[in-house]
Amino acid sequence: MRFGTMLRDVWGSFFKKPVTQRYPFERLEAPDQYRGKLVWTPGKCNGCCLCVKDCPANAIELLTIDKKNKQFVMRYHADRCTYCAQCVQNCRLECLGMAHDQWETAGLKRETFVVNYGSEADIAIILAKHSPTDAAEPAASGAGPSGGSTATA
Amino acid sequence: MMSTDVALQQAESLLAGLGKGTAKPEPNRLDVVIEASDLIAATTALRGARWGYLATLTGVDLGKEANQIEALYHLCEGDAIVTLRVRVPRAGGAVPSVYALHPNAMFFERELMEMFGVTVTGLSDTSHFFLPDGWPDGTYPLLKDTDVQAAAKQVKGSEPPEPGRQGDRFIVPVGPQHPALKEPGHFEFAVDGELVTGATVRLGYVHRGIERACEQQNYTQNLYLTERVCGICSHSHANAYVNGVEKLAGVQATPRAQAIRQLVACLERIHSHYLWLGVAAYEAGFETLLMYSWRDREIVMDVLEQMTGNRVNYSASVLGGVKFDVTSAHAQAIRHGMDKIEERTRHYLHVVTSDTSFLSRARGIGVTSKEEADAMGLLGPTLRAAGVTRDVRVDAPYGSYKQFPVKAVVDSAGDLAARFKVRMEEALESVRVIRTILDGLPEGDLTVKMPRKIPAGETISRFEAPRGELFYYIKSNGTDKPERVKIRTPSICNWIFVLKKAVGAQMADVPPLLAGIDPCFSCNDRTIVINRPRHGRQVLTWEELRRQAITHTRR
Amino acid sequence: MSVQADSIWSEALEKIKTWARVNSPWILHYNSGSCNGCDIEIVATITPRYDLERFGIKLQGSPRHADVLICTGPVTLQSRDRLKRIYEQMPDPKFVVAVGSCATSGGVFQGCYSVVGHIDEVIPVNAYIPGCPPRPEAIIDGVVKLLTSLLPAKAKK
Amino acid sequence: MRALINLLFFPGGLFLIVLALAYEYADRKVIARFESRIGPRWFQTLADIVKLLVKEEITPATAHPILFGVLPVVALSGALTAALYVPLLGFRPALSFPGDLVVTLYLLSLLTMSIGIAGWNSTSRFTMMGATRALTQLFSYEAPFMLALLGPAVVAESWQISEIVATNRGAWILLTQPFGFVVALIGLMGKLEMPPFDAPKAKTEIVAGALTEYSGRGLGLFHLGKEIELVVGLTLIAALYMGGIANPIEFFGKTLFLLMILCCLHAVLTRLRIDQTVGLWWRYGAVVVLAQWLVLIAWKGIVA
Repeated sequence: MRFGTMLRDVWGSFFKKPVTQRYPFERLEAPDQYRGKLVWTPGKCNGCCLCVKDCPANAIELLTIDKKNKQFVMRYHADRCTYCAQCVQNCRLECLGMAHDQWETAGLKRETFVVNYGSEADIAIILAKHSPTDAAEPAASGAGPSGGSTATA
Repeated sequence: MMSTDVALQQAESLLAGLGKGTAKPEPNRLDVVIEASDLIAATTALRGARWGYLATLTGVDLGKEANQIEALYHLCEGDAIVTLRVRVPRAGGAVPSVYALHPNAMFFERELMEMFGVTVTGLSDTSHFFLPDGWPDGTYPLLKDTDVQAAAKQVKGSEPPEPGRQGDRFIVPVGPQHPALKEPGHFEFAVDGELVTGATVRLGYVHRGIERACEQQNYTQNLYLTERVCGICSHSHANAYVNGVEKLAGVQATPRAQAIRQLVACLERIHSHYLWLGVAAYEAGFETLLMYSWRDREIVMDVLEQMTGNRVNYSASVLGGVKFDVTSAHAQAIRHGMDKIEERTRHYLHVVTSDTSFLSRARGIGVTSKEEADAMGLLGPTLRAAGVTRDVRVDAPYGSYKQFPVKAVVDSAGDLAARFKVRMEEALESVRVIRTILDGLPEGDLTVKMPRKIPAGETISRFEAPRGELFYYIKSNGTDKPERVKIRTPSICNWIFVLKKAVGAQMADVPPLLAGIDPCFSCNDRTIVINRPRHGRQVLTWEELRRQAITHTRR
Repeated sequence: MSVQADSIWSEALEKIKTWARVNSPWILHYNSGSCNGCDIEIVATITPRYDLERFGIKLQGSPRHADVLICTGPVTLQSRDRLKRIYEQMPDPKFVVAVGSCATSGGVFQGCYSVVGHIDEVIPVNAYIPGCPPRPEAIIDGVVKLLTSLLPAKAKK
Repeated sequence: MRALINLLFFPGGLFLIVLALAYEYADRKVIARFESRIGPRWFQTLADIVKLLVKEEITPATAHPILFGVLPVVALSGALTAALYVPLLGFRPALSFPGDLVVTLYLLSLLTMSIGIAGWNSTSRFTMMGATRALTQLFSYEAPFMLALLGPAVVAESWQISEIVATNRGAWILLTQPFGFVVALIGLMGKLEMPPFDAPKAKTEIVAGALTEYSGRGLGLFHLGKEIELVVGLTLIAALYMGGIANPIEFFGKTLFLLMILCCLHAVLTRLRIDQTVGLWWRYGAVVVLAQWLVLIAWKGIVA
């Protein structure tokens, strides 16, 4: 039965530099396999929607402008996404990836989390088609648990 | 431990007269169809011969045409599983309660009642188990045809009862928000001065309706839903689910994938035990140990983040394999981390077993004997700290546990100090197994082609999570959506033990006692009302309680 | 003259008040149904490697002592009223930070029957930190963003 | 006029509050460094107090409103007046009369008494248990702590602090009465409810003990009272047991050394249950001090 077994630890770290990472002032890189924000490169996508079908949180919507010459806009809800990378695993054409350096995604308003990927022209068309209010919370087409995410009032 | 076939034959002989028909769907499983009236006789026969423990009770809705609900009583002994199948009509079916034989049956029966509408006769408490207080009566969420969203809309505010002074009992609420609880659960301790005379718990604060959601999503989406049943043992839930679905689809993951899964499972056990060491010491008031054990836990978290891409929900497994590969750089980082962890774990083992001030708060708290622990159906390190060697990785090795065997860690003291010791030794054992896996990592690719539609069938998948045995029952119907997914988590069986030991303890010892079983509320979101020991309602007379308290403090 | 003097005095007082509130935000943690992945990351921010005490942040037990409510989980029906009750017990000025995808949008549990969805359906939320779970640094980044948003407009860096 | 300055500025109000904040900062910083953390910034304790003072104050419906508001003020004034009799910074104490040692001790326990009543007054479950624990702990450490502090007074044959300090100039009572010193130090930890004696405000059992219902101004004043009590306690033990305090450097040296010992015990020990603390005090604390007193009186009888 010893007294104060943590004494050596406690005195040791009193004289050593603390292990604290001074985060906002010195920023350590996340490992390169870290699953941060989803990034979509429109180049090779053929609109198969396999990623949308298997997303557990219906965070991705592929809005097709015209299927023949592969014009798509992907609307990505960063706040619904659970960063599990199942879509990256499903996509055989490797046009989805997870950015390992984008993880400081905190925001003060919910609207800032909806991101539209695609060429400017396509995005303009999509935003014009959907009225701005609808753009924030459209009913997702993915196979959500109750056939469509709960469209918030 | 007798071999599986011997156990199954013994069970078959015990149930000879009662069963209407037996079947062996898998080499280690025996199904016996029995009448509701013979249920008590069957369980008494098995319990009399001390055959195994009641793992769980699963309800399955056989649909509108069959107009029947099937209640499956799963009993496990080592690798052998006996399932007693009882069919009851869909409306107004009744099943006798086996609570007297298996104390933990009480939770499963109340769940059956609440989710399927099967009345269980002889059950003393029938208040809501999972569901929120205001849930409309008569709607049973797990029946196929119930419109759950409409029922959810009807749930109005559940104004919590003001726990005033009930008679002479002074109620101390440890509410859903309390610094001792990292997760919401509502406890009410009837306190007399510092002595706890009664304890009730209402847990359903984390009930999200996962089993119902599993039936509406395809198998791939369910993988990530089951992984988020509990954040600390996420890999265990995902793996138990994946093992079950792969068994149903008749697909075998490649040896390298299975070895990587076991590697991540062992890393998760270390991080979970270090997390628990800090939180349990903090409950007892030893903040320095929290700071130091969580500082050292960061080593394992960095290794996991570097290898899998996320610190907590690794999403390592995919149906049919693993997502990432363990490169030599990862292996090097793991070995370096494990050396540091081993050295620190030995130090914490020394602190936990010899520090006078710590032991004054840990020794002799919630003492339980081997028979009492076994009778109450305890699971995991809490059970092994009482002397019963029951570990699914040893009894029924799955995946790559055959190539990289694990030794079960057992202690006999049965009190809180023993639980600290068992968990630290399990962390050391995990470090040893990780090194053997890294040395013998088999070559081969990572994933195997997996059909999207799983052929019809049902299976049971057991997995040893850091807190105890995890029990998954999955039934498929040939489509890409499962028919039924039953999740039974280890913490639920340990609740009855905590509340039984809380009665008569000091109020200051209750938080460490709660933390002692490493409860994972989100794992079980169950609730029980138990302020009387197992054999019926026992009102402790004041004299009895005083004697119990004096003997308790004199030790 | 006095009117002008008063405004200087009240402005100076206002500056001191904001300085004090920004530099000593005491937090209260409530898990309204989360899988406790985010909760262990919140506790990790208090342990030596991330150490929120260097921002003056202390984890408090009672809502009476707290300024910032850090809330996780998709608000199950059972904990909806307790969340509202805790929010009302906190003295003004109070802020709410929603940590994790479940708190921000319901995450994987969208559409489950006993889940309300996201926290701002129950109480007003000031900052959202998506992630499943967000890294401890991401939580610190969210709290820092909330605190800098409280600084008077011109002094914001 | 000089008394007003004494009261408001120098050894009294303003200077003492700054000193108390500095000592609380030193306490939290040392504890953080023991846990290899960076710990708070230098102006942290000031920011805490100012924030608490400007925060909205909620009075529970079931509590007696006037009593609820007055108790923090009583606590703070108890601690402030106790500081007038203590040789802060090595200078002569502001007020001094024969028998002021006993008065200082009772003024310090006035603070614990008001916390107990505050806990009883705000009728929530946790504050009720916190109050009973605070008062039980008060009755357990008060007697041994008092006896331990009266040891040097017997050696100097006077009950007046300035008198004791003068006669014991340079004589380290610490060496001749080691048990008295240890009991006094641990008694101070009990009075300040520092771990391992923080059962009355055990966070994981009864939320914040007696102060659970207090927010804003009330909480701030209680905090301030506790910190001033820390400073007064440290100076008292340093003055009586460690050969008096001649100048500010000696004052800071000795008190910070004592603070280091307290923090070391705080970091290494687990919180004791309330029955264990009471048991510890009455089984060991009181017996040791009484034994030392017998030796002292016998020695006084023979030699003097």
